[in-house]
Amino acid sequence: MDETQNKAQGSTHKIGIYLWIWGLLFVLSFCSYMVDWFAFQGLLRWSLIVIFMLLKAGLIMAFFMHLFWERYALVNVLLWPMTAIACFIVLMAAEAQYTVFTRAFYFFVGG
Amino acid sequence: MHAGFIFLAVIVGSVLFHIFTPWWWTDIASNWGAMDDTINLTFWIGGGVFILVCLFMVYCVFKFSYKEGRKVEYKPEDHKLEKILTIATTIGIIALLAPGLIVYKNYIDTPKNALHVEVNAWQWGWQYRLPGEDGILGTAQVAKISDDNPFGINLDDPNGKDDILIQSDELHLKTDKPVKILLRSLDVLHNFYVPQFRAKMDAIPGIISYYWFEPNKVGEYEVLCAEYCGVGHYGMRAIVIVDSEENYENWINEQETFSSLIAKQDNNKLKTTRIAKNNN
Amino acid sequence: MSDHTLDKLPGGYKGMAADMSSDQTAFKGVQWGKTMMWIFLLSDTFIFSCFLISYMKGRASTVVDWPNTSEVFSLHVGDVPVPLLLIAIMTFVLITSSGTMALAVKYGYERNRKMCAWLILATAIGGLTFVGMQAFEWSKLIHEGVRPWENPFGAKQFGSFFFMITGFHGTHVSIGVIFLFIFARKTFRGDFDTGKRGFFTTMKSDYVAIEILGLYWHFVDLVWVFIFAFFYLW
Amino acid sequence: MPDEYNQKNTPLEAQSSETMSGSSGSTTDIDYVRPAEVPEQDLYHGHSFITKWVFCQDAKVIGIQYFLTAVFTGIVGLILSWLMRLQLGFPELVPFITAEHYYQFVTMHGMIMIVYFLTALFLGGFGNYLVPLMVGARDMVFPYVNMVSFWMFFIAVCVLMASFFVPGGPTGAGWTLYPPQAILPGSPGSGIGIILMLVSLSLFVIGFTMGGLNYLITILQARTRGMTLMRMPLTIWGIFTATALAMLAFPALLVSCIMMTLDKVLETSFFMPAIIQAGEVLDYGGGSPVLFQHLFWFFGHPEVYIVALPAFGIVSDLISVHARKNIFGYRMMVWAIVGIGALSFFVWAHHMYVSGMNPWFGFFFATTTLIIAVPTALKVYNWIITLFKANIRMNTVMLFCLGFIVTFVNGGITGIFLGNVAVDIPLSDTYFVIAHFHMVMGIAPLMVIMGAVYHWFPLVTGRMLNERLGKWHFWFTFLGAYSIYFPMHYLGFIGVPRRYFEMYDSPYVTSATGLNEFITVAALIVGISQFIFIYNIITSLKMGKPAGKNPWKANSLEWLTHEVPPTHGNWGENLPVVHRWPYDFNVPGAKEDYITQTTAPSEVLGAEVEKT
Repeated sequence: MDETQNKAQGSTHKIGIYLWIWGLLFVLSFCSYMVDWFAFQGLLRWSLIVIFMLLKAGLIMAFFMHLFWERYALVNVLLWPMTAIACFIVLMAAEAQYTVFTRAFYFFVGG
Repeated sequence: MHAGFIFLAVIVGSVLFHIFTPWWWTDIASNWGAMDDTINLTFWIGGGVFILVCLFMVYCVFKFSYKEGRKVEYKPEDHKLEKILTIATTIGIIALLAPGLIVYKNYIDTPKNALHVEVNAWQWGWQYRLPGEDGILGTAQVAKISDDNPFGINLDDPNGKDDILIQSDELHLKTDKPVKILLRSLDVLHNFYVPQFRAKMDAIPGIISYYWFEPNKVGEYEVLCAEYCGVGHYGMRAIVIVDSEENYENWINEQETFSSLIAKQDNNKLKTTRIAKNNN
Repeated sequence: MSDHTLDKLPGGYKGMAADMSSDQTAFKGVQWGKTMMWIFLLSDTFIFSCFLISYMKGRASTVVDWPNTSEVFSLHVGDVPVPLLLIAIMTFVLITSSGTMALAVKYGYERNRKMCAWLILATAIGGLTFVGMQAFEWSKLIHEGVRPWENPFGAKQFGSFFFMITGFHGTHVSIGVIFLFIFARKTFRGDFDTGKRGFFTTMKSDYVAIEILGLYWHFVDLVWVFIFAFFYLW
Repeated sequence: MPDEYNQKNTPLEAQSSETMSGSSGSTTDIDYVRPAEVPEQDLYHGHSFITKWVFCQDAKVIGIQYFLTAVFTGIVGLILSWLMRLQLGFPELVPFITAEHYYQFVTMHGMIMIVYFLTALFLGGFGNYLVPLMVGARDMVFPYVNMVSFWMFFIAVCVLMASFFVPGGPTGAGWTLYPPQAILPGSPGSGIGIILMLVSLSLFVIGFTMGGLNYLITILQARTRGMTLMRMPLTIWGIFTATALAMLAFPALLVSCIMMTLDKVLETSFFMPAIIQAGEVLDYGGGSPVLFQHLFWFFGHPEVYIVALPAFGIVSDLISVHARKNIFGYRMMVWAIVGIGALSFFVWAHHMYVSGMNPWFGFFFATTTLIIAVPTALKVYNWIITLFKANIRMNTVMLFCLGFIVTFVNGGITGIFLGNVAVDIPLSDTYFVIAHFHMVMGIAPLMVIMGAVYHWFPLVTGRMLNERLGKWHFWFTFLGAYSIYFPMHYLGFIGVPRRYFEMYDSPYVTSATGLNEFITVAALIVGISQFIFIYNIITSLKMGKPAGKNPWKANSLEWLTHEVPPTHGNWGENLPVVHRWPYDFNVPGAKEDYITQTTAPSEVLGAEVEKT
């Protein structure tokens, strides 16, 4: 690849933004650790964990992996396939519920 | 040209084969006539499309075979035609899908009055468990299976005591009475399939699967395992006998319940200890 | 295509439509190697997703109790058990190394060879620390009797999924660490400035390679975020 | 050019939308194509025999290597199918076919044909050879990785073949490898055989990922000047989408292979619930066999389209070239390919209607499955409409295309039976399923492969295949294969279950004995007739009629190289510049019945080409 192409990528970003994101990631990690420390339970625990996780993942992808500055063509190609995963997750959650129901009912509870 | 004739012959041959085939459905012996109807519907619509598409193709072969200097149409797209075809196909697909879904809804909703029958499948054979007087099957676990407890019934479950155990591959069913088949596998995947009943479902170790049907023709039917389960798969057959009410009662009264099995075994143990004592 | 032109391209979805209907490249200004890494990571995301989905299915359908992770993974400081202490430290180490990697990429593009190389080395050491702590955690659990096939604290699947998922992630980290060390050496030597040809591929070295490695490293961190949330905190 | 991007679109549109009457500006203007974005590719030219033919980095040689290896495994698969058919048609005729062996043949035949033969042949073989040529690149973007990809595949094949010779033989768990039986002693080859199978599949996935990245990025980022996505031949669209599917579907296979290997080797319980086998409680507990099925089909269904989409693409090109007419509804064809590909990730559990999964899934998957039927049907319509008012050369290539249409429509329609959940219940796990998928993803893609070989053989070798032998080959293959699988549906209607070593004495099944014998004879004939093909290829290599440049008068770039067969680097000094789609056949006002993709608008001023 030639020089000009590197420079295209070479339009680098200010160091401040990396340090900010870095700091935020530490804070978020600390927060999610605190979720366990304070032993939150139930839906609250769930939603906090997932929110912090998605925020962290989003920050890493957007800034450390430069996805925020990439063109939409690349971003869309990378993110749309996740719908298949989302579908898989939802269906497997339903499947697990069904499995655990038949197990509990026919192996233990009955009636 | 001859190619067109051969393709035509293939299509005509397919239709003729269908008309004269001696190989067709076994006579249905359950309530799932609706499944046959959806198949027939799919068959006629699908078969029609197949014949039309192929005839059109053959027509093109006859009509437009290569000739130097033939005038050829240059029309990359025809939005109107494409739209018509899309809509027509979509309608056709909906017409096929909707009845299928309705039948399926029926298939997964077991009637309340269905008789529960647990089918136990293993490599390579079958046994059955029917609820006793209380109409409820006791809970059971694979890990609890032993010589004394061939179905792994939980001993502390009162529902299990009067369960009727059939340690043979012959199952009797009452005619015109819905049955819910509960499938339990002790080792690998199996499938309790009677072609005449149309319905089938896999037995999976670790969970209980089910399906239901209503046998409506007295007779003897062969059960085939329809999910590959190892070397003995092809030999994993059983018999279902659909009885009239009277015969069914006679049969079921002859069967052993779980509590009588336990009693018999206790008796046997007692005897063996006594013999052992006498011998000493 | 010069940076000048890239800036002038229409952005947003309009730009996407234009890019997709243009000739030559669909992702304007994205080098081949970088595209490859992105698509590879997409594929790898599916691998980890399948692992985590299996874990979800396995955990949610077992009727045996799942062990309480904050107890299983606690460390004793003095006599006080601190839940997930080691895991928390590992998380911080990995994020630290991700930050140094991001800076390394930045200095690489600025042709700051020394700074870039030191930051890559720092990243590598961070990764190595992570792998070391993971090895410690494994040996601790094994010592307590957890095995892939059994688990004294509850459901069998706990041990199986733990060793499989962290093992697969750890393999990714280890591969990353190896490449980080190689790249640190290459940067110190100035391969990316001189365009030295690769030993295997015979292709010219380029600073883009550091960004590509960076993508991989951030991805490893990204996966850890999910594992941390789903395996340890849930 | 200070602002190339904005200027780029205008001249292109001007050039193509207006029917080139010559009045719309000067010739230089209408021929304008944006300058190159990406510098010339740096290629490694091998000099020794080893770097030129063995560890070669030229995609064309790699493609041929893939092709030959895949054909070798295909022949193994063919022989296995003979042995199976012999047992089914004439039980006990061949004494060494025991039940164990029969199930091993079934398993290996399925796995070889689907993964190691069709996938490798379409993507590894045709993909490698055609992708750089058709998009106008000098080579794949990462030639070295591409080379490693082939050798990984080669090792995977070696491991697979090695399993025939280990104690206990290859796995006999059915190609779906469903646990628990795949790793329990009740199935043949449940010891080393299954482990080798899982290792081989994992290696295949790794190797394929390397190749797949190459195909995708070559198509996305290394097209030549003027080659927009919507000017790519449908072959490339098919290969592209199939590869994208593979990149996202193979992970699920890899994961299930890893987990099953652990279940086997370390006795973990991912897929293994509490099991009592031969009176003995095993050490497993709590796992879920259905999970494996979900993972497997999350891979398995896209896999069907990984095989089918390249076939769709290639057949579209073959039909268009040999019917001397543009493919009808090109854009719809592209969107259909992409749409089928995307939807294929949402339909997997239609393979599991009777698997005991959550019964409510049936509604979801029946609906998504039948939605796929719409774009698929549109593709069929477009193929036959392309034939309408065309000028059809009835040569071997076209015969194979027509054979494809017949078998594909037949198999596609039986697919609607099986996708519709209530209809599937009586038919699943019977011979109807066997007939369906052999018709739709066995015979139909094979027709395309053979047609494609007749089509591109002149490009690869510079010589034509023998047309007379080709026609014999076609009729034997097509009529034979059709008479195997068409009647087989009726076995399924009777209710004959699949994977039965013997049908003995079932009262209603014995009536099918005659049919089974007939099918076996037909299968043997079809198999043997493939040797006509092989003979044709071998003799034509030396004695075939020299093809010369572009013998079919096709438009796409692969025929427009400087040298035929193309050499390393594909193009001479300069890369080709593309001005139009590859389907400008019989354009009104043009002098000849085809306009190649590189023909500049100013050269065909009188032709009324449509905008592409």
